[in-house]
Amino acid sequence: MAMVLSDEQKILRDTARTFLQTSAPIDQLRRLRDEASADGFDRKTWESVVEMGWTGVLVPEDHGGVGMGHVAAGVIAEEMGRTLMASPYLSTAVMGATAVVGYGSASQCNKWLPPLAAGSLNVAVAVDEGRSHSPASISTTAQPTERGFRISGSKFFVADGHVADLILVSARSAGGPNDTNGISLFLVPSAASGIEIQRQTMVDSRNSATVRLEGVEVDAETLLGEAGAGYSALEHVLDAGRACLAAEMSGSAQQCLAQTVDYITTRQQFGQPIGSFQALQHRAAHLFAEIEIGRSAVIRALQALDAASDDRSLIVSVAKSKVGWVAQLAAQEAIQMHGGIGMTDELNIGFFLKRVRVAEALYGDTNFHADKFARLRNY
Amino acid sequence: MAMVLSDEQKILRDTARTFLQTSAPIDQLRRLRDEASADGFDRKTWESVVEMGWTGVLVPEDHGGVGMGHVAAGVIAEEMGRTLMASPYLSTAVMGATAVVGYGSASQCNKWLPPLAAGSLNVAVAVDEGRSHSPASISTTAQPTERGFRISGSKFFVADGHVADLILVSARSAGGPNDTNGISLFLVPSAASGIEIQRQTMVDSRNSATVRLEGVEVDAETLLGEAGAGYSALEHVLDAGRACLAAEMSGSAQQCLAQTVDYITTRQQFGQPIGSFQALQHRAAHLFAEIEIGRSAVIRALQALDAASDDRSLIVSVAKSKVGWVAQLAAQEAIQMHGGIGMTDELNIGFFLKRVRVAEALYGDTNFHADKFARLRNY
Amino acid sequence: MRQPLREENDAVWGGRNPTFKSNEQKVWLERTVEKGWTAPEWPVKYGGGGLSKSEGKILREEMKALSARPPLMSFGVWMLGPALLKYGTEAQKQTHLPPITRGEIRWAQGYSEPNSGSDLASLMTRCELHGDHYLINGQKIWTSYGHKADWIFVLVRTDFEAAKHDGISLVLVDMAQPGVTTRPIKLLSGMSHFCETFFDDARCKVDNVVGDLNRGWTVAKYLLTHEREMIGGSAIGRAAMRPLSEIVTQQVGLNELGVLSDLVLRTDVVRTEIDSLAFLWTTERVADEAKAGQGVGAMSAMLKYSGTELNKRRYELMMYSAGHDALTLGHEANLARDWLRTKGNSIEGGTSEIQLNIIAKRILGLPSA
Amino acid sequence: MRQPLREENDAVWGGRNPTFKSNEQKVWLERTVEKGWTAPEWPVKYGGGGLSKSEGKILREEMKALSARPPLMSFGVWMLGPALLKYGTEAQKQTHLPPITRGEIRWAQGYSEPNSGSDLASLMTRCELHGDHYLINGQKIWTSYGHKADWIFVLVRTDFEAAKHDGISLVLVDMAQPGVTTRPIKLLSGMSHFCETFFDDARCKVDNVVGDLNRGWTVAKYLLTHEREMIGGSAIGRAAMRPLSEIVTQQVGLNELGVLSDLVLRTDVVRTEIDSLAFLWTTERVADEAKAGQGVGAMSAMLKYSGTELNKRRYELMMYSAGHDALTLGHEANLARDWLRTKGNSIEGGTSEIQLNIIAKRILGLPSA
Repeated sequence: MAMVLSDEQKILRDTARTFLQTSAPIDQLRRLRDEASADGFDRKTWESVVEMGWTGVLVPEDHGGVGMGHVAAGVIAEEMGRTLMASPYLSTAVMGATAVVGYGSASQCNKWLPPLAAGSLNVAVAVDEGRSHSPASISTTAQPTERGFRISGSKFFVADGHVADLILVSARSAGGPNDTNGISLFLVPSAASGIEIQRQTMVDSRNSATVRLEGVEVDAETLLGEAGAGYSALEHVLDAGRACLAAEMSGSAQQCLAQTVDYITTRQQFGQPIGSFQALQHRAAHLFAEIEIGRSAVIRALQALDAASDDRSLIVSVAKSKVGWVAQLAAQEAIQMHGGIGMTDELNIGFFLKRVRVAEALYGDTNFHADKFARLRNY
Repeated sequence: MAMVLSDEQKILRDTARTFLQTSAPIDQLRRLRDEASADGFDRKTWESVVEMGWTGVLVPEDHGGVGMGHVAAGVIAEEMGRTLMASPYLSTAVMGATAVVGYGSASQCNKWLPPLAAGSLNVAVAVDEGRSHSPASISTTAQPTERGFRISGSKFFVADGHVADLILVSARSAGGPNDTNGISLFLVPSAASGIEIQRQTMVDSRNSATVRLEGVEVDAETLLGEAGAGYSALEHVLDAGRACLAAEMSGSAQQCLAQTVDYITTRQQFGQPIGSFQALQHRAAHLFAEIEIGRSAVIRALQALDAASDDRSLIVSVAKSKVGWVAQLAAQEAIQMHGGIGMTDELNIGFFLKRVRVAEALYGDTNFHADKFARLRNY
Repeated sequence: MRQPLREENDAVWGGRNPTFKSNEQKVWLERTVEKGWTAPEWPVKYGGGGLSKSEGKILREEMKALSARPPLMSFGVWMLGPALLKYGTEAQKQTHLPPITRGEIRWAQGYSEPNSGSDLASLMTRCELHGDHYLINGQKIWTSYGHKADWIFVLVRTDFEAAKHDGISLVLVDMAQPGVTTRPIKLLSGMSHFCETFFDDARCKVDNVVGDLNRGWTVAKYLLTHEREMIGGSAIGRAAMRPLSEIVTQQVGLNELGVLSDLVLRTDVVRTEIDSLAFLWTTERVADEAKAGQGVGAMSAMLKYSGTELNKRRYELMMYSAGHDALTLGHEANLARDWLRTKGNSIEGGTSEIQLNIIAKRILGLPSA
Repeated sequence: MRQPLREENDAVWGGRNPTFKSNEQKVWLERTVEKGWTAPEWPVKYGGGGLSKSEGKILREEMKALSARPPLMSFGVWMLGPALLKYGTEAQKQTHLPPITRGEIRWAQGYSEPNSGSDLASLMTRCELHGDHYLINGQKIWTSYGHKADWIFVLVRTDFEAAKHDGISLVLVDMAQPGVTTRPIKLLSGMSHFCETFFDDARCKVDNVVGDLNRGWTVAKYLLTHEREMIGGSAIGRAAMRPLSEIVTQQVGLNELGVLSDLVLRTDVVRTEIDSLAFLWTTERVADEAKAGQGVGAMSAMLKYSGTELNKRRYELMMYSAGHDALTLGHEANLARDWLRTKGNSIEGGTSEIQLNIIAKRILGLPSA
């Protein structure tokens, strides 16, 4: 597949860029932070996003979506990364949709996809239980009951968990602590009895939540896919999230470089623009090269998701690891090249540094994916 | 201990520098290479080295040496690194002397140290048997016999083995393939029956040899220290070698930087010296900082050897790992900053790149020592 | 007081309105002031301890061995004092040094301006004679703890016709006057100890010029060397802290073979530990060489550069090892806040780029463009 | 011919005195020449295959799928041809292109001079009219395979009064004349395919100037883009080679947990593999964008920079994994020789520094000093 955007995708990109820079510039995130917004995102902007169909980007048309695929979903994420728009897009439109579309029964699809595409259903993915990402290391249990399952356990770092209507929960119905077998996935309404959701504001001013499930009784209909065989579905959902996070970070990295180039072109020291100093030029040029290399990994990963490629996991790990590293370099270089002003909260770059750090950690940091890559290649 | 040279050590350094730059400049190594010298070093220069007492630098005065210690031994090695003088100094005066002085019986000291200090006895250390350094992974065996031991096995990458009169051989008298227990050390005359020594010219134009021992019968007097308990002595000998290799590489790195600074100060492009371009300035300055940091590790390691510090191994691993890395950076940056001429054999920098590569690999490369450091710190 | 400082907030800074978190802090300061040990190597007549460099080193080592806290944090001791001792008049020394050693006057540094960051000498704050005193007008930025300081040493322009470096003077200004106002700057860590400081017809007596008028650049550079050494000194403190591997191992754990479970992180940790140890030894070596009268003057630039870059690496790895926990706002260890703060290390006190310029030009002798 | 090339020595370069290592090589060349596939996208009338860009890409992919060797290595095809097609006269195209496609004339590149390396436009080789022809005097350096070439395209100065970039022309010179001599330069790998080339009243007909007289700099830059693409292309070849981890795993082995025994090396290998894959995809993306008429022209500088730096890393890690073996001269795999050779990758064809300059100025638009 050619690694260029289709005409349709290019239109989407241009629309998204214009919309986000106008309606959700980075000052929106600053305002949400300073006002300690209860939602953590702007409902009005989100309504416009829904109207444009972005929540249905991965939902087939016969379920009310636009079914444009992962490359398109990544295009949106990349543009969101440029202005750091806060929203439940990743959890809902990318991961939630991938889960239901890919593994939902006909009745689950009918039940969940139309409201998801219509923006009336927010989804959150509850997977991690420890200090760092490790999707097979779970001790949340799902015990069979007469009408379905009883789920108990605690999930941390659940992005957008506090605004979710539906929570995708991974739980162990069999096997030991690190077994990939024995993991089941459930679509649990957040209003279910026994669920306690505690919001946590993150360093990037976005939200995540601790989700505690104490003997939550769910019926059999909540089970996504087959009992005990949910791990590969979970990996698929995570890979969709990882690829779009990489796309988002790629957008952030590009924005950091662009702002830095602007700044060093105008900032004068020693009687000339500091961007004329060769040391800064070479570092900016190196960063450009790294960003371009990262961009290729992102588009390849999104294409691998669309093509359901056998190499999907390996390619996604390349993208998440590489771009996670590149985006941090971009934010750090941006701060350093801005000098004194780079240290301040007033400059927007700090928001990028913080968001990139969280996005990099989410669903596996750059080391996690490097290690995963090596294991996939048997070393 | 203050990390500065004593007056005596400073005089030694100045003497060594003058002598080596006059009598053993890097062109000597080039000549030895181009003439495919049988010895691989210049006998005449070596005689002067002996006269100056350098072979006795670690040998106590009552055995004919000057007993100046490891810091002094390192000062000599560092200066040798500046001109890449080829000689059996490291094997004989540093490692051979450390072995006999530290672990030899009275009769072994009386027998071997005076000729060693007098330059009439060359020693080589035969330890490695595989692709990379791993002193406990040996399968050379030492079986007890009536009059002593019978040694069989093959040793590779034995520096200066082809000109050695006496070979320090590590052999297993008990234990499994990776046990540190059960290793014994022997001082085996290279003329002993059953020894086959095959010279190998290395990429740095220095020498190493393959030493094969087939049922070599040695008497009990050849055993250094206690049977089966030689590993810690071996590590001590290796650490002395590693610290002096780090000193040598530090000298090479400093020389690479100095030559590069000279070159970029004079070479004109775009109407100005290329050393005025900030990108090169910053890289040269960064290299300077790294070299200085490496120098501190070297002197600390040499002092730890003199002080028989408990932390010796850890400190030596810091020095070997750090300087191994820094010296490679120095050689690579030197080539790159020299541009076209940097690619040629005509420029001396190529000799540094090659020697540093071999010195870095000898007795554990930078990864080996990083790993060893981590294990010493229990992670 | 035999516990390392945990936060800057815990430290004693003195001043006209000093704050002590405990009575022990107050007593500890009083006792050290009596012995002159807040400035051990200054002459006794100016409130110092009168110790030689060697004696001073022994004192520092003993203090360190006891894990004793520094009794007083002071830009007066670290930066202004050395400059006054070298360039000040006898009257200036007698007036300003003793209050510094007693922690009675807290000093701030007025160097950078919004348009004069790395290019410090392009500063434009005006200082003009007006009868028997000077009037100062302009703005300084990155004034550390400017809102808490009593006096400020300020680089000002006193000759507007002269070449860039030749019309600069260093003047001492009392901040307790209506012409001086400060405004804290919020950093990306959310904290703020840096200020903007505004001078609006601020007054300064003519005998408060340090060194010759219009020759302040020399004094300024000397003072900057001490600033770099101070930052280098805190780098030593950091390097001597708990080994990184201990922190990481506790967070991440070991695998079945007894090595860190995150194998990729392990490589970065070991390389950083090796670099940190070798850097720590370098700070010691440079100090020993300085004591022995050897070494290169501009080495403080190398220590500032390498020390701050290393500290950033250390915090990056601590963030990796803490994982999600550290990313939550209000996480008790405040690791994220400290991590964000490190991003300024390589900017404040002269950027890494400026340090590299100094090494390239003053140590390596590379030509100017 | 369905085996990858193992060494440059195995390749077919053509020329007046061609060498073939086997009859298969000769037949393979003849067959591809018949189809015009030595230059698939050139017009049929000049000996090319007349394929469109898309068809050319399909052909390359099919060849790759078959593991087919390139029938002909040729600076004529890669560099001079594109420049002639764009800037040459009809007569020049008819004269020079067909022999290139048939592998009958081997071309060399005469660009750099001893004092004009990165600052190429400062070149001083003189080209002066002498009756109906030019006389060329001067010296070129880094002429790849200059000692084996038949003709050379040379950058010369034809106007000594004009500004630096305005007096340069590109001329085509037959090397089979007494005025042209070459001398190989020994590289630090011990090999030598670079030459010095000397012009001593070498003759060149007036119709062998490519493009307008004194406007050669434009042609030269166009040609350099193709050189960078060629180097980028070989980077693709390398990236598509055997995965680094396979080589390293074979040498170093796995531990009890099934991961590479050298844990520190493992981190470097995995990072290099990740970068290599992402870089490989970047070469594909840039090609796809170019085909789609998108993308940035100067991207070849980015590919040249990143590709060569990556190749150096790859060989460093191969050296680590081979350990002592590779350090022995005459080691059969010749790894050390190839490793040493890579040190030139980031110098030849425009240094990494020059590529970074190009990116900074032409892509990022950063200002000149």
